Amino acid sequence: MNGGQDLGGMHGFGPVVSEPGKPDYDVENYHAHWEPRVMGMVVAMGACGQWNIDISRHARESISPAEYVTFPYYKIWTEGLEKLMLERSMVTAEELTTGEMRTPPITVKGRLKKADVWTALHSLGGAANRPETRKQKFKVGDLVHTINTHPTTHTRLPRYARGRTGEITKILGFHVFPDSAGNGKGDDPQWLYQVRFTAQELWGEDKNPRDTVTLDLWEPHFNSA
Amino acid sequence: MNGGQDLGGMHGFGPVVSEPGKPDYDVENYHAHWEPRVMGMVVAMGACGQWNIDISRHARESISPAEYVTFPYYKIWTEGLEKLMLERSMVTAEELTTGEMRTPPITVKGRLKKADVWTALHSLGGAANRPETRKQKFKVGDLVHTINTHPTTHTRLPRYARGRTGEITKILGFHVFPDSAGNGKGDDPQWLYQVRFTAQELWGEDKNPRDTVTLDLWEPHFNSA
Amino acid sequence: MSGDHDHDGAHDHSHLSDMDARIRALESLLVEKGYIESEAVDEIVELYETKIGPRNGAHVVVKAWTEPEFEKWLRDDATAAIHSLGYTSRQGEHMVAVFNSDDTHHMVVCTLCSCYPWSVLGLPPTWYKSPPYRSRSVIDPRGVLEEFGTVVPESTAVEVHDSTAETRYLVVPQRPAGTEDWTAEQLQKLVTRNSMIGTSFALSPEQAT
Amino acid sequence: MSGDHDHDGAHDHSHLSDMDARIRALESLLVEKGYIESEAVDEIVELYETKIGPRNGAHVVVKAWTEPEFEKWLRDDATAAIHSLGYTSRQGEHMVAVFNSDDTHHMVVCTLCSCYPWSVLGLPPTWYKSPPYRSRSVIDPRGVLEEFGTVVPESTAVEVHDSTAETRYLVVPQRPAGTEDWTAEQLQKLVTRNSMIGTSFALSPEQAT
Repeated sequence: MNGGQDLGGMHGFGPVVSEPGKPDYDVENYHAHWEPRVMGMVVAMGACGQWNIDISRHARESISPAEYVTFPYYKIWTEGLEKLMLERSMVTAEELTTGEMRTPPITVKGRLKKADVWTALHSLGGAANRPETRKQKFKVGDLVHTINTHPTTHTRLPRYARGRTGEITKILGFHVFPDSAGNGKGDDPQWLYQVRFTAQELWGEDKNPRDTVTLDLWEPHFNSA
Repeated sequence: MNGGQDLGGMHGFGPVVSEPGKPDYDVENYHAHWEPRVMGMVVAMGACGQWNIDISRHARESISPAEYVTFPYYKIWTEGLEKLMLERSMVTAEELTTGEMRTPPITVKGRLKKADVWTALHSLGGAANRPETRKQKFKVGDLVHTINTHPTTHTRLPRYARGRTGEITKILGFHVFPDSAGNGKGDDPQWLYQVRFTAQELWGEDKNPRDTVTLDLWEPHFNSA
Repeated sequence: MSGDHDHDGAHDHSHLSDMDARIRALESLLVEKGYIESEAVDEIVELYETKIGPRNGAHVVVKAWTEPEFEKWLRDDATAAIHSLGYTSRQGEHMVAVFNSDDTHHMVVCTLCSCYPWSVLGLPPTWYKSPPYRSRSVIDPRGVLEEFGTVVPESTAVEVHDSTAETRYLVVPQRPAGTEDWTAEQLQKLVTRNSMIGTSFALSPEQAT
Repeated sequence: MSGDHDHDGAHDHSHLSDMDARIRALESLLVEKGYIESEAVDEIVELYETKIGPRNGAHVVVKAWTEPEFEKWLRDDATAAIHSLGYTSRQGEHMVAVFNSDDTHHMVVCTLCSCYPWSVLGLPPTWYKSPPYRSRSVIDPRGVLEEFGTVVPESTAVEVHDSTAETRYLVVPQRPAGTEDWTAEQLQKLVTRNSMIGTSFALSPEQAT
């Protein structure tokens, strides 16, 4: 979707760095007490097995663009988590407001225990590659032209790279396709490639002719150029 | 610039109409007492002759996207007006904060008086056409391909219509070029055309094949397709 | 989440009262500096409340419905035809009239700001300037139209005009059936502002009564 | 305008205290429902504060700097090379290592969300997830780099990697001159988090002392 999350190429948000040149800018990852709790809860809730990573990304990007570009990032995560739980009747809106349980929990696949955290985090269970059921259509060096599509649903092809010509620079594997999995339509694995675009192709002739941007894109995102 | 103002094609802002089907939805133009004052002041300040309409548009679109998509529209106008006056030393930041004059006014071209309002509004002084100093390059029916450019400065070619093929459907005249005038670089008049794009060209194959969007674009915005 | 929305609502209210004070201070400063006269601002506001509004556009539309020569003029040179009626005020210097038919339904937007034909429609409604309308009208015009209760058949093309230049678009809606013997005055009541933006049809005789 | 900004600042503060209460309520609800254990959340937070952070990545980088065979493995199969060191935690399942040189400077972004190689760098810094970085890094990478004090010559290509899939990018910065006889432990102090995102170079010996 062309939501508030699709930020690549926008102007006007101001500087990245408020303290220019500081060697390792912004060492802290959190800026309020509630932020690490959100991070930990979102990770822990994964063990319930009620959604995949693409569905959780889509939940976050579905908030209004006005909220997306003004909320602290872990507040976006909070909104996404609550939306996912509400959709699945894991909680009710009233429970979220009061913080008190009024309805029984739904049955979930599991609950993460403290002793299992290290193992769970290191399990590689989140790997996105799948058994290869067909050959890749493209090889390194092929020129491809991305499709111009504007779905209201989840996609990992950002607006700035649609309808552009690039070169395949790596074959990355046979991976879950987020444009399907993020919309609740199953893994539908596809061949995944690194595709390199020149800055001039993406942004115009005034860019440095040496500069490039790579994106990792799946076969349905492009055709032979 | 690819700022908060470049809204065409974004998703996620929600419904337009909160009372579906109401015959003439939203009859009122104002929603607070201060809004008509801003409208009137912005119109009246035009008589001072310190900027053109394109410069004032650029001042408005230069606020942060986070502000642009959350502020009431006349607040965007207020921010733009204050920015223009500050840039020209017509007011100081301190004066804006206190509302009290601390520095003398600058010399301006004129001040609009009540008795002259009707005439000034009807003067056609804002006409954007200019004496034709050359022939137009394109004719109705020509296919043209818009440039893919992403200036940080003012442009009237929105992101969604860049790098797309359309058809010239009207010749509109020899008009001030906002991509110059809005950046303080003079009128630089150019031939202006209505260009029609199919919805499928702009947005993809799933759109109604009959639907179209027209934009009014100047010769520097496109080349022969 | 609802608690949070309440909070944002409260924030909006404080914004508005802040804005009242801020704009009062701004006006008094600009008057003191001699850049503006408050009476002129009053007059501008007054004119757009009483004289420059969608009745101008309805006059143009009904004249086109009832006088074939004017209709032709409006198609060929909308600027001259509209100016001939005295509607020469700002944001109407360069006009294009687009005529709805069974083949094509026109609607108007300004995705980049709020360009709107002030001379014939007055000031734009808030929704016209809002992110939902500006973002969606070009990519999902039929979805927007449905929210206005305006269902355009799949077989009728929707043509959206994005007002990117100083050209201002006036939509001439289709004349409703059953109005053959109506007077100009009666017909004008059918021509709503939204029908001249293209988000609605002209009212039917039943809707108008 | 400054008055208005103050107001927005105050709004941010109330947001934060609202959020503290909201998140406490959320956690107690999820615990009561049996979906999570607070002790597990504590443990996750603790691990990302103490065990899973940029020292992992620095270990990988220095090993590549000092062991040609490991460098080759990292170029050919970064996933296997990094997993061999035990860095198999989430958001590191599929790794690509990109090597800075005089010809090409690499930097990493996720324009669509906040994809980041947690297994080797820990959690992303706030700026990495912010609209300024996500919007500008792909269209104006050299401007962003200059804000970090990182000037890449015009003759060196800047290659930006937008992390649109589950592939996670680790930048291997150039080994600073004058470190030929340094130990691995000494070298690791030169490898900052930002140098592995590509927004900075590795520290020079002078900067590290």
